[in-house]
Parts: sequence; C-alpha cells; structure tokens
Amino acid sequence: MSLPLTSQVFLEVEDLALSYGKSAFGLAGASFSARKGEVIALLGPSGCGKTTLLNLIAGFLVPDHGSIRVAGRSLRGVPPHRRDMAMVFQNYALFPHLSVEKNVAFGLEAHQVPRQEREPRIADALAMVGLSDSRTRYPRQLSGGQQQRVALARAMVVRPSILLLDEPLSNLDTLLRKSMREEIRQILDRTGITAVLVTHDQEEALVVADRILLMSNGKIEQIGTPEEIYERPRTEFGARFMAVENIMAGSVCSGDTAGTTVNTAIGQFKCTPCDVVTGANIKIAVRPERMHIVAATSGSQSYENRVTGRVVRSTYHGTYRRLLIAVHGMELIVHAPVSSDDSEYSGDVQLTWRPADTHVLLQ
Amino acid sequence: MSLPLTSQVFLEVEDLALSYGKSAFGLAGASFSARKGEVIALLGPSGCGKTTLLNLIAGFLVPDHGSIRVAGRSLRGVPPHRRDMAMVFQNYALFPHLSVEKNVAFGLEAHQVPRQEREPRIADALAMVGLSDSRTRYPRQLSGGQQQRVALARAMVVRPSILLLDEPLSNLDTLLRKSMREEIRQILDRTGITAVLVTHDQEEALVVADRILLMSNGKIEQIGTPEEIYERPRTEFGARFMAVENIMAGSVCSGDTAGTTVNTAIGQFKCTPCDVVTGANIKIAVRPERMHIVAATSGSQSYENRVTGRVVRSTYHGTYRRLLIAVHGMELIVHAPVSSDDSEYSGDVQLTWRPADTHVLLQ
Amino acid sequence: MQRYVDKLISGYVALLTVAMVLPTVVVLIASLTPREYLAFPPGGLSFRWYGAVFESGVWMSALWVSIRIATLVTIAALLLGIPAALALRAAKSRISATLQAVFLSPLMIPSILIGLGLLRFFDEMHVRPSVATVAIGHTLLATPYVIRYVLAGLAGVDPALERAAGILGAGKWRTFSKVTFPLMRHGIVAGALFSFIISLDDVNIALFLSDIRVVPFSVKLMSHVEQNADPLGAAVASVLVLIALAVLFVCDRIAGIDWMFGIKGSRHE
Amino acid sequence: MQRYVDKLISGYVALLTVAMVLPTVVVLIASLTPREYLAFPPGGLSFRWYGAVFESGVWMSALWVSIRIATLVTIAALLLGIPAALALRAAKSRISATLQAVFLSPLMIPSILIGLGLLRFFDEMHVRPSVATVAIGHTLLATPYVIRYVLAGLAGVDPALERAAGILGAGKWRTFSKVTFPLMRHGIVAGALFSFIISLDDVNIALFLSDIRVVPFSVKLMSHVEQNADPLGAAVASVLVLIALAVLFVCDRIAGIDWMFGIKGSRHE
Repeated sequence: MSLPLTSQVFLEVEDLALSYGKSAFGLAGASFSARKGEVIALLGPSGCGKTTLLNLIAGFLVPDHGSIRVAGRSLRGVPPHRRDMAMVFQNYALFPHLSVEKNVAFGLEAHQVPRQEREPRIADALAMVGLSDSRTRYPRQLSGGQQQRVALARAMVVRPSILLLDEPLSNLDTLLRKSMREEIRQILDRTGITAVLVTHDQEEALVVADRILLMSNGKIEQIGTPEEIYERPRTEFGARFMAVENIMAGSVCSGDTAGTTVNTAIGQFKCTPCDVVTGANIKIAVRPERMHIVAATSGSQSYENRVTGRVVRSTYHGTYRRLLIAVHGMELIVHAPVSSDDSEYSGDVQLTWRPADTHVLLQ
Repeated sequence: MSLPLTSQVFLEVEDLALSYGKSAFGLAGASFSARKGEVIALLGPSGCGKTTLLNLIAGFLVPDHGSIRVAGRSLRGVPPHRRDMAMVFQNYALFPHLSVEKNVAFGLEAHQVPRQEREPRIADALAMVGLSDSRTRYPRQLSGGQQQRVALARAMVVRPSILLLDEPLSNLDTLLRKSMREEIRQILDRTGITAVLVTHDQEEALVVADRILLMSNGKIEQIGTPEEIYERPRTEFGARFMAVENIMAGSVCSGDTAGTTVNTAIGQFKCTPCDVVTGANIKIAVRPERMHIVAATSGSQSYENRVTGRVVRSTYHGTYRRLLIAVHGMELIVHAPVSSDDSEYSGDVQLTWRPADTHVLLQ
Repeated sequence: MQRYVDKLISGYVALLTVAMVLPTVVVLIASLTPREYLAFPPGGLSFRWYGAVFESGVWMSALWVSIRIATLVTIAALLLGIPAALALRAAKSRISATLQAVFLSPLMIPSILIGLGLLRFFDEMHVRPSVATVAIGHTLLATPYVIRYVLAGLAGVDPALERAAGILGAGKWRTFSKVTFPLMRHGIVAGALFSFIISLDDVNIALFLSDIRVVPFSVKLMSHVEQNADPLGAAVASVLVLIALAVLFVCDRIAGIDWMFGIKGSRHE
Repeated sequence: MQRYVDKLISGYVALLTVAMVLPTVVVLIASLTPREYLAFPPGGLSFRWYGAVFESGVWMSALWVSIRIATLVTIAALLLGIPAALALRAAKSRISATLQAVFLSPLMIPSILIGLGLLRFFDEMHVRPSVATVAIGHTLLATPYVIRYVLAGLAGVDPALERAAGILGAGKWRTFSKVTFPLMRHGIVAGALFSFIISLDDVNIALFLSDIRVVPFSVKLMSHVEQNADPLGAAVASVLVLIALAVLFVCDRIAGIDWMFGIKGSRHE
C-alpha cells in the first residue's frame, strides 16, 4: 500500500504494529509514506488506531515491529524530544502556568535557539495565528478557539520537520471548526510543512489533507487523495464511513472495461468497471446526492440507472432535502436539492443515477 | 416575538430574564411559545444563553423576572421534580451505580408509578432505543452512543409533558451524530411529545426542530421554521451563524414590493423586497451555494445578479468545491458542484445569483 | 536505559516499603517472644503475652473503654461531619474555602493543646472526666477527617446527576438517598474508619480528659511502656494493630479500601 | 422554605466552627493570664508566661531540638516521598494501588507502636537516642503524608502536558523542572508543611526515641503539663500553635494554602 520510493519521500512508515493492550487501541502493520510538504490525514472512527499510529510516529509509544524513517533516517530508539517534530493536541495541552508567549517560547528554549533569534520567531508565530495582542495572557483567560491558535503557534514556531495534529478541532463549535480548518490548511500551505492529521471528521480530512489514510480496526482500509477517498470508496466500511448510504447486495451479470452490470433485488444497474467474475456476489454503493429525482410523470433528463419508488420521509437540511424512498421493500436515501416547490418530492417518484456513480465494493 | 395565543399553545415563556453572574451566561427577556407536540430548537454559539434558558424552563435556575406557563399553569416556585418534565443531559448524566434498567426505572419510581405498570414501560422504552439486550449492564460498560440512548429512554419513559434536550449529540462522532439526530427526530414524531432542544449545530436544529429560536448574547435574534431561519436570515448575526458567508455593505437604490435594488462596492444587485428607505445603508447576504459559476466565455444560463471575478483558491469538500473568488478587491465564497472537469473553476469566472437569494439584513 | 531506570525505581520502592512496615513488623514479631523480656529476634514463638493481655481484667476493661469511646467518636464525627461537608459543597466557593480552612485547622493544632484546652473548659464547667469527655476530645480531632473524606467523596458526584434525579421527579430526600449517598458512600466509610482508629490510637488528648476511673487502652499502654520493657507492651500494641486491621477489613467489605488510599479514583468514575 | 434551611445550615456551620476552634482559643486566652495558676477567664492580660518560656534555657534548647528535628524530617520526608509518588504515578494502576496502601499504612498504625518498634530496632543496632533517631521516627510518620499530597498534586498534572513538552524538544529533566514540578508545587509545599508540623507536635514517638540529653519541645511540654497546672504549659502550647501558623504563612506565600485544604482544586485547573 506504500507509494513507490522516490527521491521526494520524506516520511516512511513500514509495517508498523503495536498489539492491543499496550495501547488503548492496537495497530496491525500500517505502511505509508509522505512526500516533503504533503499533508496526510489519518481518518477513521474512534478506536480505529489512528491516534495510536500518530503516537507511534511521535515516539510516545514504542512499536512491536516495523520502522519509521524521516528523510531516510530511522527513528528506532529516538525519544520524542529528539525527533524534531511538533504536535497540536486534542485538548491543546497548553502549559497552564505559562503565559501565551512563554508557551510559544518553550520549544525554542528546549531546542536551544539563540536568545536573540527567539523574540522575532515568537512574534512571527503569534502574528501568523492572529494573537499578537494576547502575549501576556494565560491559557485559562483564552477562548477555546484562541487556545487552539496558541497550540498551533507553539508547534509551528520550532519549525518541525513534521507537524502532528491530533483531532485539533474536535473541541470547537461547528462554525469555528469550519473556519479554523480553512485557516490550518492555509498555514500548512504557506509554510510547506509536512503534516500528519488525525481526525474522525470526513470533511475535515477532505479539506485539510493532500492524501487520506482511511483506517478501521487497526488497519489501513484505503489510501488516496480526497477525491479518490470520497468518489471511489473501495470497501463497504469505506463507503459507509464516507456517507455513501445506499449499499445494495447483488451479483455480477456481465462486465468489461467499459463497465459492470449488476443484478440487485430492485433491478439491474450499470456500474464502474472492476475485475470481478460473472456471477460473483458483490455489493454496490451509490452516494445519496448522486441519486436524482425525476417526478414520475415528467420526462426530464435521466441517466442509465433507474428505479421507481415512493417517498416515505423528507427532512429539511438547508442545502438539501433528505428523502427516504421505499423501492420494492428496500429503502434508499436521496439528497435532493431544495426547490421552491417541494411537492415534487412526495408520492411516487422516479430515481435515476449515473453508472459512474455506482461503485462496486471489495468484499 | 411570541406567537399569537391559540388554544393549542402549550408552553409559554414570557419576558424571562436572568442577569449575568447568577448563571454562567445571562438571559435578557426571552419570550416564545410552543404548541403541543412541537419541537423547538434553541440554537446559538456557546455563551448565547441557550442553556440558561433551558435550565430556567427545567427549574434549575430561578428567573429574575418573567414567567413560564405549561398548559396555562404558571411554574413560578414549582421545583424541578414537580414540573413533569424530563431532560437528556449533554454528558448523559446516567447514574453510574445503577444498571441500565434501574436508570430507566428511576423516574417511574420517583413518580410512584404502580409496580406492575413499570416493567412493561421499561421494556417499551428500551425497545424504542434498541437496547433491550443491555438491561443489566452498567453505564460505564456502554459506548457513547448507547449511553445516549439510555439517557433518552430514561427521559421518555416518564412520559413527560415536555422533554428537554441539552446538546444531546455533542459528545458523539460525526457519523453517529448524524444517524442519532434522525433517530431522535423519529422518536419525537412518533410519541408526539413537546420538546425543547439546545444545540450549537445548525444542521441538527434544521433536522430535528419544527421551529428554531436563534439566540445571541442572551437575546432571541429570530424565531422561525427551519426554512425561514435558513433561507431568510434577518440579522447579520443570523446570516453569519447560518453560514451565509457573503455579506456586502451597500445603500438602497430603489425599492418596491417586487424587490429592492442595492448599490455595493462591486455592483448593483436586485434583492428580496424589504421596507428600507432609499439611500439607507444596509447589508446584503448571499449563501455560498446560491452563487453560481458561469465560465466567462460560455453563454450558459445566468440570473439577474452578475459579477466577474477570479478564482483565488479552491478546496475540495466532497459534495461541493469551495471557491474563494476575488471581485474588485472583495472576496466572495462560492460552493460549486463538483464536476468531472474542474478546470472551469479557475481563472476568470462569471458569478450569478437570483434576487430571491439576496437578502437584505436588519442593522 | 529505560529498563535500568525502571529497576532502580523498583528497588527504591521496595526499600521504602520495607522501611515503612519495619517498626510494625518488629513489634509484631517481638510480641511473640516466650521470654520475660522484649527480645528481637524473639528466640521462640508463643502467644503467652497475648494470653496475659486477654486474661487481665484491667487491660480488658481498658480495651472495652476504648472501643466504647471510639464507637461514640465515630458516630459523633459522622453526624457532625457529613452535614458540614454537604453545607461546604453547597456554599459559594469563596465562603467554602474559608470554612474548609477553619474546619480542617485541628489537623494543624497540636493534640496536646486540644487536650489542655478541653481540660480547662471542662474544669470551668465542673464536668468530671468520663468516657464522654474523652469522646468529645477525640470528636474534635476526628471531625476534620470526616469532613475531608466526605468532601472528597462528594467531589466524585457530578451535580448533573442530582439535577437529572430532580427533573425525573425525585425530591431532595430521594435524590440524596438514591443518588448522592450511594455515590459518596466511600467517603463516609473512609471517614468512619479514620475516626475509629484516631480515637483508638490517641494518647495525648485522652491523657488529659480521662482519669484513674476511665483509662483507655492506648493511655494504659503508654504508661505501661514508659515504666516496663516487657513484651506485654508489644502484645498490647499488636492488639491495637489487629483491631485496626479488623475495622479496615469491615470497611473494605462495605466500600472497597483502594479508594481510601486516595488518588486513583472511585470505582464509579 | 429554602431560606429557612439555609439559615439552619448557617447556624449549624457557625456552631461547629466555634466548637472546632474552642480548645485552641481557651488555651491561647488562658496563656495570657498574669496569675500563678491556669485561669479561664484569665483575670488580666500579661505576657509574663511567654517571657518565662523564652527566658528559660531549658525550654529554648528544647525548642531548638524540635526545630532541628522538624527540619530534618521535612527534608527527609520530601526526599523519600517525592520519588515514591512519581514512581507510584508511573506504575500500572493495579500495582500502584497496592503500593499506595502499603505506603499509607502508617496512617493506620498507632504511633506508639512505631516508637516502640524503632526503639527495639535501635537497641538491637546499639544506636543511642539522638536528634537523628527521633527524626527517623518522625520521617516514617511524615512520609505517607508527603506521598499523599504529592500524589494529589500530580493528579492535577495532565500527562498530555508532559508529552507536549517532550515533543517540543524538552528532555526528561527539562520536562520535570519546567512543567511537572511547577504544576505539582502545591502538593510538595503541603507535604512539607504537614511533615514539619507532625514532627513538631509528636509526643508518642519522640518519647521512645529521645532521652534526657535530647528533649524535644512537645515531649517537655507533655511531661510539664502532666505534673503542673501552671499557665506555663498553656504558653508553651500556644508557642507551638504560633510556630505552626508561621510555617503555614510561609507556605501560603510560596503556594497558596487554599489548595492544601483540599478539594476545591488548584489555581491552575
């Protein structure tokens, strides 16, 4: 699953494992690599091993086997304080007895940065997160969002070779979380730093990362760009986790490089091409917002895959309307655009979606 | 701001106030009412007074002035245990020394429900939340989601006249939060209970509530249905909180019942009608997903409001692409659908949006 | 390196453990000597001196006095300390901090002074030494411990749980008996345990507030060992330890002792 | 109704407060009598008996012995207790709970027994009574308190803070001195305070481990008040209280005493 080694590879993790019991959650042989400046997200539900993997990279945990290399140098036996990394913690972990500037200065002192160099770097770091005015305040005097910024400044000021972020936004309000993730993305872009982000939030991973490692049960399920992870989930777990809510069991009818045809309980559908033998039992997945409603009576634009159903429930979500549609005893979820006339989303409707949006999942 | 009194009004809150200092966050004269079976969401950022309002309704706090009536009866001086309500707490507040069934039985015993009636009601409540198999387990043996369900069952089993929910989903993972809010909505619908939900999550309020009270700084900013709150924010705070990210200052050019025309730094736009005198300085707001991109060269469908700009940044969000577009020194945010050819979202683009999506905000 | 440090720490901890239990073990072993004088090593094994304690009417009546006093003290300290702790918890934090300082001040005051002060006070009031006067003295000593332990127990009771009970229909009394009390039980048991043992072990206060007709066990032990170096004193001291262990065992049955020794949290967290 | 309950509680708390400080106040006032005998009310106001204490070479040398012992005890208890607490914190929770029980067991053991046990031990070793023997006895008594308070102090130090220091480039020593130590300071100061005062106030152990050439202040006080009812004893006891208050004041300057009295958390939470 690791990328081919190129001259650009900076962080290499190979077959890293820690058995359950040594950490709260185990990890079974994870391998991946990151290029210099790349932002990697470790994405998965709680207990999937993503935080364990981060703590292994940081050196807080010692692996049973496997290796971590940064710029070709193995980190075996290297304690955290010699790894030249920095970390933003979930609860920020700001030093409560130190002021904001002392918090930021901590890493510079620990790295024995010359005294005259410290002041401008502290000023830069605080300016970067917009907290130049709060230098002398203490963490308890700051809001959650401000504490988050201090934690980021404290980590960035040491100019680490790798920045680790452990659910950095999970303690913030929805609105603040959305704006902070944009900000973090910009700061990472601007500084060109290599970063590893742990998150359980799909959108956070999509927005912040260059590449996503989707994890489950201590294993890496899929590695890919945000687009790949979102658009082309490979496993049922991946599909469910990325909110592909319509998953149907079926058997392969026929298949070639142009596409696969699958028989399901509610009809025959064209899917993306895949190497599955005819007759194999598989599952196919379609994202709710990729299913489109055509009022049963009208003759408007429709795609190759089509079924007829009945709207059972409709909930308003602002940007879209979430419809539960009964199709021959199966229930499909459709996210339909909010229109001024919602009456078209009731009674009998026709559903249609593209073969390109119909993914065959690995068992 | 309160609804007209009708025979259906069940919960009436009138001019309820508590000064800052008596509670962590004050409340300044809140009034609203709820019909029997209605679900009200108190929505706002942390510190807006929403939890204070909920605690006043529960009787945990005593107001400085104002009144709360349920079915016409004033609750002044009535202690929490005589208010015939139930509550789901943010951290669930399950009794750690009692098993799941004892937790659920607690309210029945407190209300002196006859012994032979308790057992079927406990069984029903646990079946409702799908935890019939976990009766004898203890809260610490349950996952967060299961604890949440027990808290819900414990509250519902007493058949309260009003159910209070204090950020019931904020401690859950994103995916679980999404499925639990659907489930809560269904349980509320099925039981026809009157409920007040506190939340800071916009989408949670939209999905669960019949009506939303948008709060800020201890005051109610706007009361309305999810559609009204989402589609027609009335104040700048409301617009920003509901993620209407494009807010422009301008002055009124002309206006009649058909619409208002407003002059801004980047052009003249048609807006929804409003009673503002010509020449007045106002702000207008447009939601990012209601602005549409038309490639500058093409001649495809466009609306009355139009500007030309340049794509500065583009981030992938899965369901949409978030574009930062520079227009004459101003920056607009557009959420554009993800298309197979993203090249149209770069360089110079034309933006267009409907007058109906252009809201004039109250100052 | 890490392993080396771990071994060093283990060794250190082992050494400290030995030092801590050494005096107790020495006395326990010495009390088993068959000889006429206190010997270590004991040079034999016999329960002869225990027999001497349990067959002596004077020692047994002293033990009976001590147990009566300790029981009274435990009850009184709980009756005073639990409401005080509940009041401190409910009070505003500033007032509460001040009152806690006042209530816990006896921990800082020499017990001789408490004995001396109460002696003067009872003299003024013309109250004669009795089981009750000693018990009053010990209660002053024990109540701060009860307050401290009950407050620690209450610290583990999330106020949201009491609110939850309230909104579910439970009045103040039901909330206390069904929610608060079961969750703070450990604190009460720990307070009771310490009250009992403090009373049992005290010499300084009892010396002032008792007289020749009321001699608690530990006072008699003190005056015995001041004048004699025979193994009887060791046997009596060992009896005190055994009583303490018995009380500890009972408390463990009720609430689990791991909690009492602090820090690592109650089983319900 | 609620108001009535509040008043009742206030009254109760006031009464308990009076009861708690009563003995101390009685002795302090009685010590100010100008008369030849211990009188309450004192019937006048005079520092005559304090003068008698401070002018007496015997009393002053006893005080000096006590202060030397208490200082030694404080240092020794901190040196033993702090590493033990750090080790207990690092240990797995099951081992840690067991060891905590062992370390804190002296709280449960009669101090007479500790004195008796050490007396036997030193006799075997042919160690003669000295300032050091008393200090060793008191250290056994004080170390559990240090462990307890330091553990409580450490409980407020989030391990994530130490990880944060580590990943920011701080080695073990820098992490301890810049993060762990400042955050647990209160616990150390509280442990030191209690060690000092326990040593100053103890009679039971000192009685066994001292002899006629080494008489601590509190032992001399005890034997004085056993034989005399003059106001000198009250004055001496008051001096002990004043020393305790002075130490408390110093500790407050260093770390804030509100923390010591427990429960309401450190200022850094």
